[in-house]
Amino acid sequence: MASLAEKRVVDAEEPSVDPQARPEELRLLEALLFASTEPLDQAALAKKMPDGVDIKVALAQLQADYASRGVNLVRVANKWTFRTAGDLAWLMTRESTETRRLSRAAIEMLAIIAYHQPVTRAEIEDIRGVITSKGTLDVLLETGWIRPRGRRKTPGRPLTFGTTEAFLSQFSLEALGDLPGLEELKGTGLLDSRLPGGFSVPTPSDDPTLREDEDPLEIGDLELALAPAVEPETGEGS
Amino acid sequence: MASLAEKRVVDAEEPSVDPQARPEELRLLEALLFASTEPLDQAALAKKMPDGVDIKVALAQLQADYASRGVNLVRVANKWTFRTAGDLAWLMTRESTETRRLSRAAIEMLAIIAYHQPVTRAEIEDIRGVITSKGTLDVLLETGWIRPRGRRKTPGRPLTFGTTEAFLSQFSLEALGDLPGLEELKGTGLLDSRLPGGFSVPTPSDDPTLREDEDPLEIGDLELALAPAVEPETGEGS
Amino acid sequence: MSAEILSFETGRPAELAADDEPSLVVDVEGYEGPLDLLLALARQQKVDLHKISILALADQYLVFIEAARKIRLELAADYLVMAAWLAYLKSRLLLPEPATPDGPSAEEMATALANRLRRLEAIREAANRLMNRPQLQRDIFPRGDPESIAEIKHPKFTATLFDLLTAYAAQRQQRVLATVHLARRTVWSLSEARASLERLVGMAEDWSRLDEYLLNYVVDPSQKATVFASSFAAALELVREGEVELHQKEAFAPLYFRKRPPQASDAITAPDLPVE
Repeated sequence: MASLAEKRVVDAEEPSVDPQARPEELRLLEALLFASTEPLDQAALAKKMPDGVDIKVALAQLQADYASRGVNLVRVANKWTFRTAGDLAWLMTRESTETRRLSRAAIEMLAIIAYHQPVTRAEIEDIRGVITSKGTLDVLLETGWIRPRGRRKTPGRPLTFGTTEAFLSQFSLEALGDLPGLEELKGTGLLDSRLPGGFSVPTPSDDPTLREDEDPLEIGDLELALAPAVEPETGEGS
Repeated sequence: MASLAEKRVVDAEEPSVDPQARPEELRLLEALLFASTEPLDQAALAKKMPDGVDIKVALAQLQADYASRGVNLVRVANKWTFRTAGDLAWLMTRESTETRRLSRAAIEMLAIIAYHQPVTRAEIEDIRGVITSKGTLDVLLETGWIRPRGRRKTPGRPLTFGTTEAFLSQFSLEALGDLPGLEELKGTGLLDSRLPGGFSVPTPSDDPTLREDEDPLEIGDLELALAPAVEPETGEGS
Repeated sequence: MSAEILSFETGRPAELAADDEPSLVVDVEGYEGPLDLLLALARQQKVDLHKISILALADQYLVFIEAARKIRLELAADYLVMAAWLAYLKSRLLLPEPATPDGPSAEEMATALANRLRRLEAIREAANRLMNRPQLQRDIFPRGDPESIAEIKHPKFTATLFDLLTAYAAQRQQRVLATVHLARRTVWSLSEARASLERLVGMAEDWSRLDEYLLNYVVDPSQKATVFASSFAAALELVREGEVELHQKEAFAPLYFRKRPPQASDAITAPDLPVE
């Protein structure tokens, strides 16, 4: 292994080399096209070839050589270059996970969806007393912890949101009913015990059965709402 | 990965394809290695392969496939990459790239660091019998081929130097053991400790694990020693 | 061994001293220190470094240094140190070894020097071979136009149940506490007060207490202030218009009022005060 390049030279000198070896110009073309920082045109390649080489024939042969390989010789704007085979484009991705903390707004919204589901965006805003940005909702959808579950039978037919199974597993809840209720929240000190009498915390339920005031989602609703969270592996499919 | 299997089936069904077609994993390896800016290690490649592929066998076959071509599959620093064939150097004169010309002193120093690492500046000077100018060390650090790796546990705690992966890549070395003439040098005992000057390191090693007589670098050491900007061209082969 | 060295040594210094060896005399600058110079001189012995005569080498070096000094070349100190050391080594090599040697023997010193030279030569050879290897971007090239690898980042969100509950409780609570039902402030306007007073004045022929009247009138104690203020202001207005008379015994004492009698102008001086 001392020297790969030396090895190569030695190999070439050995008599064992196939007399039917590929024409040298194919090696030259290969090397030139591989190392070039940009596609090369025929004239530029021809200049580097030994005399008497039919560059067209050589390029055609090289193209055929690589046709079935993972790398193809392609012609772009009349210039030649090696490119990853089209069907392998999916390989040219690198995946990484980055840990992201949810913003406070997103956590608040998530909490309201969890307790008040099925709930529309307008209802969430009403509870929070703040307009929610579209971005916050998108981030929440990206987490996979919430999902649009239907449409409210009111003017405008707004989407209703609920939590998913991923939500339960993220927060280690066996069921949504395990979310603490009013008395428990008071007991842990999270809620002030002197809250006015009318104050209540709903008993949350993520029962997927639509409520009476809900219509089912329509085709396209899911796509719309879940657009950002497409997994690449499933995306490259074919 | 489902798509891969599908592809293969489709390919196999096409009448034009040689029934003795190359295994798909060779196409994948080709594509990955052609596209990458950096040499890739076996683990990184294996991650992208379908299950059940013997990556070693596949790489060996790919290397054989390309051995006689103008582009070879080589292993540097234990990673795989395509490089133009060594015997085509004459063809590859590239006007834009000006080869770095190292001074004689810098070349000697580089060799001493390579063969004697980890080694301190004083030890280098002992071998060369002359004080090295700071400039020479700076030039070498700028190449990105050497790096300070620790501090010798001796009075004054001098920095110890070793070579980098970029060094292996630059000289097409799979590992430090492939340094030319290393065996002979070891045979002469000239790398041995019995020599005046007190070399305690019979075999060079770029293993980043510190030796017993080395302390780790401190915060600031690297900055200090590596302050000069590393030129991308001399680096990893970008 | 020393005999061999001596025999080998003969003739070499003279040869070196000759002026027709320009490379030796002038080119001190070309050497990278005394060891480099010694190695160059050693090569002139045209023998393997294993068989080099250190004695001859010492002579060569000393001759070189002498020659350099004759033409007044500035020599770095380490060249002179080496010269001194070699002169010492030479004398040690020529003299018989003392019976009880302290420190290394002359032979050992010579061997050590030879080894240093061998080591320098070996590393130079290695450097040569290293630099002659096919080098990246000089002889062999990586892909010139690597294809970009698309980075797909999968976000992994973090949030705890505690975060969730805290957020929920905090915002529900905050909403409740923040919802201040701003009850419409019931203010008794001046005109309201005046209208009421005017109606009242018709009834009160005799002195009446304003605050008594107010207390009767006001149901909600929180309205007391506004009713009081507005009525007082309205009463003053009615006094100014001559409709009503006001009387107060002292500061903060109860205020009395009555409808102004027809000939009230003379009564002002001696009003018949109401009985407490």
